[in-house]
Amino acid sequence: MTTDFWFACIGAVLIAMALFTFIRHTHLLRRILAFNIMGSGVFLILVGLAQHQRQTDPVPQALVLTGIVVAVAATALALIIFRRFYQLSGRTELDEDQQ
Amino acid sequence: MQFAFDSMLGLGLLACAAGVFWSRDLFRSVVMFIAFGLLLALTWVRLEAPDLALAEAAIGAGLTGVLLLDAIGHLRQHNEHSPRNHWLLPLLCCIALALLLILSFNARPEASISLPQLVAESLPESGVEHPITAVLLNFRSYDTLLEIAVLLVAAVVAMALNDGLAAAARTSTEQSNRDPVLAGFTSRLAPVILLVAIYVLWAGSYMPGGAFQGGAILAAGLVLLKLADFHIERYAESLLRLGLAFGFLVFLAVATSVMIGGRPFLTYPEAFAGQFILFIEAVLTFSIGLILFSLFNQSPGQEVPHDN
Amino acid sequence: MTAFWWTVAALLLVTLLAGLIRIWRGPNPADRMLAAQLFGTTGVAILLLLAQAMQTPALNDVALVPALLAVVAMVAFVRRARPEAEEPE
Amino acid sequence: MIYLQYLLVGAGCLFFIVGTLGLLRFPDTFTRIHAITKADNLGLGLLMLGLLPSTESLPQALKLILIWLLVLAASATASYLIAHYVKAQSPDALPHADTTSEEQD
Repeated sequence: MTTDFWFACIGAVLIAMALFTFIRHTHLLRRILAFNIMGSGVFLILVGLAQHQRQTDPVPQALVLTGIVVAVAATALALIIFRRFYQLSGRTELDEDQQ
Repeated sequence: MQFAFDSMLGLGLLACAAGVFWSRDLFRSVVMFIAFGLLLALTWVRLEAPDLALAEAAIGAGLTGVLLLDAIGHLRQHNEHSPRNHWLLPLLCCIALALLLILSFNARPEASISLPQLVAESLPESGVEHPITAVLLNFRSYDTLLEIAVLLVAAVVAMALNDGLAAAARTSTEQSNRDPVLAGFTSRLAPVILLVAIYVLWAGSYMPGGAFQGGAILAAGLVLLKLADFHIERYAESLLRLGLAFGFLVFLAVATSVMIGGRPFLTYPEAFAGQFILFIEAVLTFSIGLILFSLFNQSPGQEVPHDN
Repeated sequence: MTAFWWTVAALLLVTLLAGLIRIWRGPNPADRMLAAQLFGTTGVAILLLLAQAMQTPALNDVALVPALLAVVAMVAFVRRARPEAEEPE
Repeated sequence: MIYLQYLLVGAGCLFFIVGTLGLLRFPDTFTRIHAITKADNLGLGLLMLGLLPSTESLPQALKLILIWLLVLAASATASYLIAHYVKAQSPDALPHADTTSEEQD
C-alpha cells in the first residue's frame, strides 16, 4: 500500500460519506459542505491514482489545480444563491425537500 | 514513521469529514470544514503536489472558511431540523459505492502513454521550468482560458443576483466601528500579503506557485481589508469591475493575436513563450484575485435578513 | 536525522488531531475557532518539518501561506458571526 | 550541532503538546487563549531555531524567521480579537477582572 493509493482510498470513502449526507440531509448549507468534500474526494482519487506505481504526474495535478479554483468559485456562488433564497423566503431547505 | 504519519493523516481527514456531516450544529460543521481544509493541504504535500497544497492552504484559510462563516453569521439558528427518516437504503448504496471504487482502483488498465514523460520531454520548449505551470499555460492552456471564463461568469451571476442590495448595505454600514488594533494590524499585513502573492506568481515559472495560488492569496488579502472595514471597493468600483474581465480578455487577445502570425490558436512563439506566459499569469493573478474577492463582496444579506 | 523529523511531525499531528476534540466539544463558538487557530499554527510547524523530512524546500513557501492567512478566518468570525437567535422558530 | 537541533526541536514539540493539553483541559475560553497563543508560538519559535541550521541558503533561513514573525503577529491579533468578542458576548464572564479590564475599553 503506497501513500498515493492509501489517499485514493480515503478519497473514495470521502465520496461515499458525502453522498450519503447529501441524500439524507436537506439543509442547503450542509449540502454545500458535502458537495465540497465530495469534490475533494474526487481530487484525491485523481492525483493519488495517477501517481500510484509511477512518479509524480504533473498533468492531473494541473487539472486538480484548476478544479480547486473552480470549486471555490462554485461554492461562493452557491452560498450567494443560498443566502438570497434565505433572505427572500426565510427557509433553509428547498420546497420538494420539506416533509 | 512515514507510514504512521500517513495513516493518521488519512484517518484525520475521515474524522473531520464525519464531524462536518454528523454534527447537528452547523457552526461546528463549518469549523470542522476549515480543519478539513488544512489537513487536505498536508495531504497534498504527502502526495508530492506542493502546488495543490499552496492553493488549498490559501483558499481554505483565506476564502472558503470566510465565506462559510459569513454565511452562517446570517442564519438565525445553527441547528438543523431532523434529517430524513429513510437512511438504510442510501447507506447501503454508499457503502457499496465506496467498495466498488476501491476495488476498481486495482482493476484499471495501464495507460499506454506516459504523460509525465511526455511533459518532461517537451518542457524545454514551453518557456518555463516548472512542469505544472507548463501544463496549465502552454500544453493545456485551453483549460485555463475556459476556467477564467467560468470564474468570470460566476462573478457576473453574483453581481446580477445582488444588484442594488450591496449598495444599500454599504450605505448602512457607513459609520462602521473600525477596531484600532485590527486596522493597524491589517494595514501592516496587507503589503506583506501583496508581496507574497507576487512572489508566488513569480516563483511559478521555476518552482511550485503560479497564477491560481497568487490570485487566491491576493483575494484573501482583499477579503481581510474588507473585513477590517477598509472599503476599498468604494474608491475604485469601476476599476474593479474592469479588472474582473481583464484577465479573460487579455488571455483571449494574446491567444488570437498569435493567429496573425500564422500560428494556431493559443500557441506562443517559442522564443518568447516564457515572457508570454509570465505576462498572462500576471494578468490572471490580478483578475482571479478580484473575481474571488467580488464573490465574497457581493454576498447578499449584509443587513439583517427579512422579518415577516 | 530524517527519522527524527518524521517522528516529531507525527507527534505534532497527534496534537493537531487532539484539537479536533475541542472543536467537537465546544462549548461555545469562540472555543471552536480557537481550536481552528491551533490548527493553523501546528499546521505551519508540520509543514516546516515535512520540508526538511521530504527534502523539498518549496514546502517552506506552503508554510508561509497559512502563517499569513490564518488570521483571516478569525477576523471573519469576529466581525461577521452573530450569536444565534434566542428562540428556534 | 545536531544534538542542539534535536534539543530545540524536541522542546518545541513539547510546547505544542502542552498547548494542546491546555486547550483541552482548561476550564474556560480566556484561559484557553493563553494555552494556544503562548505555548504554540514559543513552540514554533524553538522549532524554527532548531530547523535553521538545516536550511540550504540564507533566503530560506530568512523565510523561516519571517514565518515565525508572521505567526506571532497573527496570534497576538487573533487572541485580542477573540477575547474582545467573548467579553462582548458575555460581559459578566470575568467577575473578578472587571476593574482591571474596564480601563482598556
